[in-house]
Formats: sequence, C-alpha cells, structure tokens
Amino acid sequence: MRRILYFDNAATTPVDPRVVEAMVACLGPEHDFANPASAHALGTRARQLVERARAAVGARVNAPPARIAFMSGATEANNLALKGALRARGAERKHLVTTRIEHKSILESARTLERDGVAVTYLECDAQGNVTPEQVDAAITEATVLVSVMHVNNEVGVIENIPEIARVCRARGVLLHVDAAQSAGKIPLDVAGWGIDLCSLTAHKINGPKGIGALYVRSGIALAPLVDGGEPEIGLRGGTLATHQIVGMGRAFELADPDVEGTRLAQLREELWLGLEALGGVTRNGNPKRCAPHILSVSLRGVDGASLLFALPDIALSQGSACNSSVPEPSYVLTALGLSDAVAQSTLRFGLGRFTESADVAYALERVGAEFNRLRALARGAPAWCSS
Amino acid sequence: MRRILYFDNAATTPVDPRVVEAMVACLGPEHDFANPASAHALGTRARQLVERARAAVGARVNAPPARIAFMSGATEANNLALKGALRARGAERKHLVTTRIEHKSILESARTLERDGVAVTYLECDAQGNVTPEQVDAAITEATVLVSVMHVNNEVGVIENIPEIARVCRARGVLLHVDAAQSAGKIPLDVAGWGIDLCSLTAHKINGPKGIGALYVRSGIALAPLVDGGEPEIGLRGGTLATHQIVGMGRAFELADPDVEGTRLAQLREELWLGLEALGGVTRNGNPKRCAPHILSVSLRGVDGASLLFALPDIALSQGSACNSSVPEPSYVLTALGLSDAVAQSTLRFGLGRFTESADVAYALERVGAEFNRLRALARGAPAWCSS
Amino acid sequence: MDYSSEVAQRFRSSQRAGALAGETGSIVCGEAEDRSLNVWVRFCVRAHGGRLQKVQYEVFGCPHTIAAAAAAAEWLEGRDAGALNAWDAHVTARALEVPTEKLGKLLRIEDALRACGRELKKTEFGDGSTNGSIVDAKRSR
Amino acid sequence: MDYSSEVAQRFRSSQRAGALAGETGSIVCGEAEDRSLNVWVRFCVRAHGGRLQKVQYEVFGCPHTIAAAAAAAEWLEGRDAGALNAWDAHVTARALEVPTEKLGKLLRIEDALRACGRELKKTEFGDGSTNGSIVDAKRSR
Ligand SMILES: Cc1ncc(COP(=O)(O)O)c(C=O)c1O
Ligand SMILES: Cc1ncc(COP(=O)(O)O)c(C=O)c1O
Repeated sequence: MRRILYFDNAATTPVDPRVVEAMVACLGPEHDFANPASAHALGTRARQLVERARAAVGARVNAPPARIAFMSGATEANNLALKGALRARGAERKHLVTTRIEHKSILESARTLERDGVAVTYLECDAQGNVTPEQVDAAITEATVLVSVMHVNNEVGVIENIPEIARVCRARGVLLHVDAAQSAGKIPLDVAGWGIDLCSLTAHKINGPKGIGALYVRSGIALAPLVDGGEPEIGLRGGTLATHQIVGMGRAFELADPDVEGTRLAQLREELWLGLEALGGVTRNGNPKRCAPHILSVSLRGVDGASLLFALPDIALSQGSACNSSVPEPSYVLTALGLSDAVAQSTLRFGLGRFTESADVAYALERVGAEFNRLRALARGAPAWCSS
Repeated sequence: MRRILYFDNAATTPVDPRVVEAMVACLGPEHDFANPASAHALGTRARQLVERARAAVGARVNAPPARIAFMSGATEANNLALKGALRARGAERKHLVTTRIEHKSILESARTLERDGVAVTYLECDAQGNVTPEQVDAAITEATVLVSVMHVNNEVGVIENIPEIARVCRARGVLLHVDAAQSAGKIPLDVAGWGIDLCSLTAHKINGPKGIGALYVRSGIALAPLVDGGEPEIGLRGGTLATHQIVGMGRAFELADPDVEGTRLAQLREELWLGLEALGGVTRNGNPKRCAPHILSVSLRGVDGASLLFALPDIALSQGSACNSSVPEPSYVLTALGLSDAVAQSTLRFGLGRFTESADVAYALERVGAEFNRLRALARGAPAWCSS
Repeated sequence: MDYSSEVAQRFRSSQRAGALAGETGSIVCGEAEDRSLNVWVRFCVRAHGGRLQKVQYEVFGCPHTIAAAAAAAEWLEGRDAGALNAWDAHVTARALEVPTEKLGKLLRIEDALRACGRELKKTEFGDGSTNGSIVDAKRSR
Repeated sequence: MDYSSEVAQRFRSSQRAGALAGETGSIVCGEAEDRSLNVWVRFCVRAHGGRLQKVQYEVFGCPHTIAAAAAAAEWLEGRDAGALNAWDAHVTARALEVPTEKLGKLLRIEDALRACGRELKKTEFGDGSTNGSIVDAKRSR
C-alpha cells in the first residue's frame, strides 16, 4: 500500500514501539504470558506486571491505583459508570445529567437507562461546545444520582470545565463521572485533586493498544457490575486479566506527556489551522481557547466532506467520529454546536499524534488546499445553503 | 527467573509466535493499526483484517461468521448470553437451566439474574462430571428461556454431551447456550450442525491473546446488550474493535487443530496419567472416556494440594481454576463430583498445551512423584479422612 | 464507504467540469437540488441542430453524485437533445455501483437534465435561437 | 499465596520430620486435627530428666502448617518439658509471616503440643518410666 499520512489520531493511534515491546514481552512461550490469577510463580510475575501498570495509570491521572479497574476500553467503562451507578440504587426515582455531545457509549447507555425508567437531562452546549458549571447546577434535582460530562470532546476537541463541574457536584452531593478517553495523557487531569468520582480511561488514544481501558471508582462508591466472574477487578469486573494489554496501557500512560508532547501538538495544530484559515471559507469548530492539543475540527464550506475525503486518499482523515456507515448522518455533536447539516457535512477532523511532524502538516495543507479548491470550483454556482 | 515448566494450559496458554507476529503487524506506526470503523483506506484495511479473522473463527467451529460478535473474552460472552437472553424477554416468569459445574462467570451471572427474579435450576452432575440430556429435558419448564451447559469443564476436562442436549433444547423450544471456552479448537465443535443458539469463545486457551473472545448468536435471537456504543458488533456490543486482538484470535483459531494436536495432547495426557497412577494413591477426576485432551485432574491422596504445589516451584500447576486467594476453598466443581473436601484439596490440574513435550511429562512425573512421596511420608500416620 | 474504480476515475476527471461560459451558440442550463440529501447539481448544454455539442456540469455533493454527473455529461455529449430526457439514474447507479440508499441523489441529476431538456425545447428545439444567453431552469425539493 | 523464605526453608527441611520410631527411652505423642481446616498434626517426643531430647513431627496440611510444625519441633528440642505448654502459635505465625486467616491451623499445633505435654506429665514427669511404649493423646475438633 502506498504511504498514507495518518491524521486520524482522535479515532485511534499507532502503538508506540516501546509499548509494543512491553506487550510482546507478555505473549510468547518464553515470556510473561501467565494468568495473573494463577497462584504459581509465573502467575505472581504476571500479577506484579499488572500492578505495576495499574500504578502507572494511576500516577498519570492522579488516581489511587487500588481504585482502578481494568476492562475492555472506555466504552465499557462508560457503560459501567452510568448503568452501574444508576442500577446500584433502589427502585426510587432516579435522574442522570449528561450532555448532548457525549460519546455514543454514554448517550446509548443513557437511552438504555431511560428505557428502564431513569430520567435523563441532556445539557445543551454553547456554540463553542462548552457546558457551564451553572448549567450542571441548575439541572441537578433531588433525584439526581450522577452527572456525566466528558473531559475532551472527541469530535471538536473542546475541553469541558471539569474542576468547576466537580465542585458543583460535590456541593450538591451527586456523583460525577468523567469520560477522559480523549484527555488522559493529553492534557492535565487530576482525578483526586478535582474530586472526580468515576473516570473512564482508554489506552488506544495515547499510543497504547486498543481493547483495554479502565474505570476509576472512588473508594466507597457502589456500582452494579456489568460483567460478573471470579476474582473481579476491584470487586467489579470479572474475566481473565489480559496481561499484555494492561502492561501496554501502563507503558502508554507512562510515556504520555501532556506537557512536552501536548505543547508540541498544540503548536502543530495551530500551524495547521493558520494554513487552513488562509484558504478562505474555512471555519474552526469548538472553543479555540479550550481545545485539546491533538484535535482540530474545521468546516471547509461549500464542499461535501465525503468528497473531500475521497479526493484525499493519501491522507487518513475523518469527518468526525470513526464510523463507516454508508450514508453519513450529520454529526450530532456538530449539530449541537449549531452547524447546519451542510456545514456539518463539510467538516473534517484532523487528529494529530506522536508521529505527526511539521512536514506532515505542510503536506496536508498543500493537498487539502488543492482538493478543496478544485471541489469548490466545481460547486461555485451552488446556492448559499451549501456553505452556510 | 529459573526455567519453570508450564503445566497450566487450562488457565491460559502462551501465545503462539505465529499469532504474535500477526498481532504485531497490527500495532506500530508502520502497521495496520487503524480503527476498523474508520472510513479511510487504513480503516478499510483494518476492517478487512477483522473480517478475515471473523471468518477464521467461524470456520473453526462451523458457525456463520456474520453472527459472531467479538468482545473481551468468554467471561463477557457468558454474561451477555445469560443476561442478554433473559433480559430480552418481558416481565413474565422466566427460568434458566444450568449446571453446578459451570465457570464462575456463568454461575455469578445466574446469581445476578436470580436477584432480578429469574428462577434458576442448577443441574447436578454425576460422579464423573456429566449431566445427561434427560436431566436437561426434565428441568425445562414452560418458563424456561435458556439452557446453558459448558462443552468442556475447565477443572476436570469432562466433555458434556452437547449434541444431545441441543436436540432436547430444540425439541422443547428453548435456547441453548454453550460455554466453549475450553473446547473450541481443542475438540470438534459444530455450532451450526448441532444447532447451538449461543456459543462463547475465547482466544487465550488456544495460544491466542488474552482479552479477546466472541459470542456466536444464531440469527434471529434477540439479546439485550450489556455494552452499548456506536457501530456495535452484530448490533450487540459497542466499542472500538481491537484489531490486533481480533487478528490474533483469528490466527489462533486458524492454527488450532483438534485432530492432530488433540491426538498428540491426549497421548501425552495418558502418559502422564499412567505415570501418576503408578505412584499409588492417585485417582483421576472426571469421565476418562469423555475428556478433553489438554486437561488431567488427579487427586494425590493424603497430601494437601497447596503443599504439593509449594514443593514444586519448578512446575506451574494449579489446584483447579486460576485463583490466587489466600485461603483456598475446596473447588465447587470437585465437590459437585462428590469429592470430600480433603480429596478436593489434594487435587492438581495438569493443563497440557502446544508447547508441552513428552520430556516435560517425564520430568513432571519424576518431580511430582518425589514430592508426593515425601509429603505423604510426612503424613503417614494421618487419619483416614485426610485421604478419602 | 467503498467506491468503485470507475467512480474514482470520473470523480477525478476535470473534463466537462465547471460552468459553461464564454461560449457562443445556444446555451441552456438546468439545475436541481435536495438539501436533505446535501446535493445540488447544474448542467449547461450548447446545442446545435438538435445535437448536444457540449455538456458541462457543476455539482455539490458526495463522490457518487459527482461521478454520476460527470458520467451523465460524457454520455450526453454528441447525442441528440432527446437524450436529456432519456438519461436514466438507475442505469448509471448500476454502472457505478452506487448503493441503493444513494439513488435519491442521482435522481436529482435526472431532474436537472430534464429541466435542461425543457429549456432547450422552449428555445425552438435547440436550434440556437437564444444566441448565447443562458437560460436556467431549476427544480428543487 | 506468598510464602516467606523461612517458610520455604522449613517446609523443605527433613530434619525431625516423620514418626519417632525405633527409639529407646520414654516416647510420648500428642496429636490434633481440624477437618474443616484440612489439618492434622502429631508430635512425638523423647524426654529424659525433664528435657526434650528429641522431637519429631508428622503433619498433613498446607505449607504454613508444615513449616510451623517444623519450627515448633526445632524450638522444642533441647528445652525442658514445660516448653510443650509454652510454645505459642501467635509468635510462630508472626515469625513465619503466616496470614491471620491461617492462624487457626497453627493453633492445632499448639493443641498437639499441649496434648503431648499432658501425656508426658502422666509418665512421671518425663522420667522414662513408660520404657519405650508410645503413649498417644489426641485432641480433635
Ligand atoms: C470521548 C470518547 N469516549 C469513549 C470512547 C470509547 O473508547 P474505547 O474505544 O476505548 O471503547 C472514545 C473513543 O472511541 C472517545 O473518543
Ligand atoms: C469454561 C470457561 N469459561 C469461561 C472462561 C472465561 O474466559 P475468559 O478468560 O476469556 O474471560 C474460562 C477461562 O477463564 C473457562 O475455562
């Protein structure tokens, strides 16, 4: 296959070779492949590796390792946080507060809970993608069990004000869950310091493996498990621990560096934005002042995003969240930000990552510029709705 | 670490180097690391790899690939099968039939359902570990939704009569779930031919990676999902597909060979059994005529299994299922077979695998024999209950 | 989304793409759009003696729509004016392996071509009497 | 289950392990068991002039129990007979880093030693009067 420039690091990231190395050391017959639940020496060794990884994950986000349960990813963690917290309560009236721009795993878990009789409030965000602590405060009722707000939105990169939202939740005596799939390791995240009760993490957005994530559960919080089994993780999640996956996640969290890498990516992102802005007809989505370093969402007005992507087979990009359905719906996140269907569908998400370099940004700018110009020339006579 | 002989292949297996190779090819920046849900060419490539793996898994167990949903392992598959099938029904009286010797993930899912009001019948097995189709038939009531019986028991290796049990379930119009975690790839398993409705699979028992498994769901069966999310696997399970894990599972299922490898392992197992039997005071658990090739459960009467294991640090063995709790309970499986607590606790499970050789069996026999003799000499004057 | 290689090739083609401007002879145009499908398309043709001498397209939409518009223009050029009514979205959909759920978009191309055909009829059966002025017919839903 | 290196060493030791047979002099034994804890233990001692000249143990149980029995035998040998009552399971549990949930097993060792002590008392304070016959005291729960 011809070399394809990867600009889809918000969908997933390549695994860092150092992480691969750590994983491979837990696989083969001569390696640390044993079941961490086994009583023999090889099991003990695997268990130590798992605990070391747990410590590394906790250290990166300032969460006590003993309260971190490994599971299959942030999707499962999100499901467990919402369903687990709500189902752990009795049959009384129950209320959940979340936002319209959460990941599908949150929104669909909320729908499932709604079908079970839970009342759900979906907070609207402003045109820049932010929800305010005041909105959260106003939405909380006596029946509210849990507030769930994402830290960084996966489509536009906007950073929500978690420290203040956490303060509101503590003051009102409700639990706060934070989906940190797109933020952990990318920007500062202080689980204990901010007083987050439940926090979803995943490895594959920060150059770790897909299929492994974790839920932090503050001590004393009861959750109804989703997956029962023997020897469950912090009493919550059964199943054989996947040593290599956990070790990979631990190594990825160790290697992630919100300071140095975050600064580098934010610079590349601005380079990219300045170049795109110069094309004219390009607008930026999400609050540019509160934006994760690795995500740039732009609307290239007057062209259909699917066509632009098709014109750029040499660049791996996406229109929003990873989704290969044959008839793309306009993104509910972009719609929630107030974009028209046409503009939402002219939107591309650039995901920058550890292996993105300045030369890649330059190449992308040249290619995107050329194709954007060709396609908008083709639609020069189009009515206004096509670009507004 | 000193070389330790691995005889715990029923707990987990080392990953075959050919599987490792296939996995590594899906990890690094120059590899097929993309998100299979991404619309771009790299996503398409990952999607193709996933579909190829799905076909390989289906082919090994004769199940239509389009009905195989990948998830985090057989634990999750077992949970989804039981909870999903029972919760998909309305509020009417509901009944589940299973056995006393299932894996914890089944028994604890059943407990959870019991707490939700589902009636559960736990079938007793005979002294050899078998439940009969007649028992299943007799247990089914008008309220029965699902029968769940494991194919191969993980502690004693006994093979249940799934073809006949499936016939009963079809005749009675109830669903059959089979936990095939210990059988798929080890002994013949014909999901479509036998008419199994739901079948749990895992990769790590057949030299694939831990943390990946699948649930086969016959077309037309409604399950309530456990893990919601966008683009769910066969409409059932959300979350980013872990390409490397799925590819690893596919490769492991491709490489598994119940015929050739099964025959080889069964021979080694008999070698081991004959040697142990010759020590005297050793009894075999589970039906020796219906026994998976990779598991040999033996009671070394008159010694405590924990002491025997401790005396054998050079051999990785277990007393039963992987479980490192500090006070070992006598195994519920062995108790169900009628073993006394003392005999249950004198039991060791030998798990043979792809990398086990005849010389390993000879070494194990020598070492186990020596330590067994030393320890039973130490307890020569002990009362009868210690060995009966 | 998978696209056939023919879609790829037509999508990339610049032949007949863009407005038909600075031309002498009778030029008529027809357009159609569907906001809900995110499609807009316009064809302009120069006809002489009942034959479509030149056909150009403008288009806003997905790759299938763009490729189908290009395919339509190519197919029409050189044919007689009746072809504007004969072009069949279904045939092109099959040729380009367009998924059925996208057929609605291609039907807008049919609409634009039919509109073009009506305009042409008005201009004395496409015999050049409008002398270079662009006549535009629009059909929207 | 983690075991300390001292447990490992005592567990492996064959010194003082096994029945005390073919000995001259006064031999008394004491045993104890707990089926629910999967433990049986027996100590046999040869005493002379109120001193425990030789102490042997037999044991069925887990590594901690075996190691503790070995430790008890070593500790007792050479001491005077009163030591059979003085041996303290808690002290050994601490020394061997035995988890508290296993203390019950070690208490059976105490029981066996106390039984031994009682037997010894019966035989004229351990002065050899039983002449080689084995006296057995058993305490079971
Ligand atoms: C914000 C957000 N939450 C949750 C997830 C789900 O994480 P995972 O892929 O680990 O299931 C993702 C990405 O897929 C995400 O971007
Ligand atoms: C019979 C049986 N079922 C289910 C499981 C669980 O599988 P997994 O480890 O993939 O969760 C195991 C092994 O752990 C097993 O032996």
